[in-house]
Amino acid sequence: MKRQVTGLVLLLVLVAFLVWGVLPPTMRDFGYPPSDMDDYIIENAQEETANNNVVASVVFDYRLVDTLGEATILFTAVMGVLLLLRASKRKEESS
Amino acid sequence: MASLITHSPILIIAIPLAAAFLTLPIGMASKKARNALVIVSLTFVVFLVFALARDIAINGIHVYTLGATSPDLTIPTGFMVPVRIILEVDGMSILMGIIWSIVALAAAIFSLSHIASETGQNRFYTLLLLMVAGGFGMMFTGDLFNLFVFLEITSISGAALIAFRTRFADTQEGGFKYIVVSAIASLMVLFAIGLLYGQYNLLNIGALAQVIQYTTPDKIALALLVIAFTIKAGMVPLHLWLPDAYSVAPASITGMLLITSHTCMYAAFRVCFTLYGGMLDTPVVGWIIIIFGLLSMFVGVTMALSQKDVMRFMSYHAISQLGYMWVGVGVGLAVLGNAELVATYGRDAISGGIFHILNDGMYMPLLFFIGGALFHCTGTRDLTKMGGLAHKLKWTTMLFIIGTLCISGIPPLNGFSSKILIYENVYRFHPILTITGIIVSILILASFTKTFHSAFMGAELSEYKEVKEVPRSMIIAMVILAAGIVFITLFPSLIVNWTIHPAADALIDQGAYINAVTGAIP
Amino acid sequence: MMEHIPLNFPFLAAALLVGISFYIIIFKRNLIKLIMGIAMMASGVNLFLVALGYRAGGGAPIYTDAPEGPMVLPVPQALTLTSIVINVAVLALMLTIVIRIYRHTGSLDSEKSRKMKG
Amino acid sequence: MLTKIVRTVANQLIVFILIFGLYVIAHGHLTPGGGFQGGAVIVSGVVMMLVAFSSQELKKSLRERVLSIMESTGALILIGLSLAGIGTVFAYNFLVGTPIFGRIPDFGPGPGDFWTGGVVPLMNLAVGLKVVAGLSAVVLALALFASGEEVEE
Repeated sequence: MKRQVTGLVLLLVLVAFLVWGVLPPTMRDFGYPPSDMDDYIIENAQEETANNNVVASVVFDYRLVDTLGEATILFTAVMGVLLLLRASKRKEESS
Repeated sequence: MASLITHSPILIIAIPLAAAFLTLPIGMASKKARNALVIVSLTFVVFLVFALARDIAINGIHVYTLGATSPDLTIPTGFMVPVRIILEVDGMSILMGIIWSIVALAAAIFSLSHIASETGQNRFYTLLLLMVAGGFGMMFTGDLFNLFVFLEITSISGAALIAFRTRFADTQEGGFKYIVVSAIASLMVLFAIGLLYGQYNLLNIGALAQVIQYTTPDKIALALLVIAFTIKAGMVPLHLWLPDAYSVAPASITGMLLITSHTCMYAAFRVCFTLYGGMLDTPVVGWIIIIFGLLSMFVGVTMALSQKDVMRFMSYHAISQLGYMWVGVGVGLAVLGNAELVATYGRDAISGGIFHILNDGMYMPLLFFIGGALFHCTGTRDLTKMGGLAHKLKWTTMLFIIGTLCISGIPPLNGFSSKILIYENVYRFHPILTITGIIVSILILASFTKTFHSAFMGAELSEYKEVKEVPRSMIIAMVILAAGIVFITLFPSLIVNWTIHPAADALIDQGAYINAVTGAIP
Repeated sequence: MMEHIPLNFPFLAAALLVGISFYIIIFKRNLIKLIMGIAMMASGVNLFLVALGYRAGGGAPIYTDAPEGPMVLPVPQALTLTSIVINVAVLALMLTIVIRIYRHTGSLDSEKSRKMKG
Repeated sequence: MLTKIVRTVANQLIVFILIFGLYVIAHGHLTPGGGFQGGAVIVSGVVMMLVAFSSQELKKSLRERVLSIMESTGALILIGLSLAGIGTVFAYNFLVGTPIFGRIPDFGPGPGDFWTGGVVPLMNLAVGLKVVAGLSAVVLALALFASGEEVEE
């Protein structure tokens, strides 16, 4: 019971903070972002990376290491799943 | 050679990655070739880290712009802000890198015999190398989103490795807790990154630090980032997952997980000192960190006193050691706004905290490895069932004594030199901090003496008649760490001057970090 | 096409989604529900990231046969793509561990598992 | 295993899913899509086969070992392409301006030329390979585990 009350209070505080943080007086208006870096990318992606798809040029050129990391994470998860679902005894030992 | 050093920040990340991708195909063909690949690649990484450390000590911060036409072209020609991902290695990052490379090598060597009887070894080593790459990425990156990506690599591989021994139920629970906590923490980090990106349209830490305003969303982002990283590091009110996860992992992995805790702590420092820096309300944030650091010290050691499981016992001590670092660096953060106080004791308090990270990164993995060695010999983690092992395990006993003396801060070992540095400078900030630290140290010594008695001393037990000294690779791994301890003990001033003070200055001097990216002091 | 959306509704939706998922994570005892909560939280954060990149009246940032007009910001889309794949990976591993836990304890209740608390 | 109707339809449909997935992967640098998305499309086909047939039957054609090696290969190609640019800088797009995928499109909206993008199309292929192999391995392993069979080492 006590744990539930603490949890509820914590939750309400957190949600209040998040909601307060994203509403207009504190956060900027939706739809009108500052865009220095992105404008540079939109204007120069075709010339620098020879790419018509700006998102692809961000994913595979400007932020390639993020994508490499992302592919690595997928690899990690696959390795983890196969590691955890393996037989924990070797075949020759069990027979 | 020069170009090797130029490219070394990314090579240090990319070599373990490439080795990890190669491990599975090679391991299917030959076990020996796989082990050789793991050890050789990690040794090469150690070499590269030391070469890079030497370069940084001489030339200062090393930046590396990924994908640009030249490594030091941080900002595209004719533009104001960085667009590409930048790796930025300063004194603090490379100190963490040194610890991580040594512990990773030792853990890989330790694993050679520790998991020799298990199935799934190819995937184990793959995940170990991925974790190494992720840790280096977290330390070296200068980009917030990239930090998040590498944080996820370390968490996922860590969770899979914790749950490695699938035949026990508690390993699965530990792994599940770890991944749930990591997932929540990293989503909080991502939300905070969104808040910062939405306002400034920047992701680079240095460039953000230059323009940050400390508005309300910035404060929320700060809270989210610091809470997320302290959860991952295991600070006290949020530490409940840590012993459950650390105690069930294979011992070599526990040693590495401890360094990932340090790395998350490093990330929290990076956020406080470098990203927010002068903008921060330093006394408030500093005091919060100090209070929770004190709690970590105290709760960790009191919980450790009553533990019977040797790995749980050491996990709680790890929490308590983390507390020392939080306190040392927290004091530095609290006085960061006051240049005079920083010069008198702030810098030295930070140095003490950072020195303790280095020392803890040597002796705590050593102690975890010894716990693993005991488990290897006796097949149990229960201290009450052990006894008289000193007769059989000469090397292990000796190394355990070294580790014990270090962790409880007995002179002249290295644990003492960092603790005295913390005590001296923290005392001038507030005496109660030092007093608590000394009391905790005494409790640590008491609990380790008790453990030493129950595991090593006493008559030889009949059920351990057949126990032999642990395999050679385990001893080599532990001796590597012990050699690190001895080296630090013998040359403390050398270490402090060449690695610790540059690291402390790197934290204090926000301008240099920004300058390395944008080329202008704010 | 809407010119100006008041009150940051997409941001608010993202924040509320994160809040609801926090409720699930704190109060639900079933491990699968816990995982669903984390998945929802991930969706909330992804929604927030994509919403940050929206520019009023903008089209997709792809030049192939693009219509006239401004383009929305490409970087948040790339970040979201990365984040989605990361969450797939995390969920896969979580579900695997839960399956293993179920095999060991025969229960998905976090209170019934031996040491699982909080 | 489901009814004969479902199995027959699935057998026919998998071809179209494969073609669509390959299209999404190959045109990742021109249209929305790319390696991850196309890979996910193909894996949805694998899941469909898993539903239509049993996991035991699918195991015969998709071997764990082969999938693991495919995934490692994809990851190695990806990191190899990144490392290939290290003459300049790691992750440098070294194919821009060369005859292979190196044509630079005119600025502004255009019809799109397949031979553009530098290393991006190659990386899309590598990522596609990786995602297909990795996610199919995960799905298959989970399905096999549910039917009581564990993954071999």
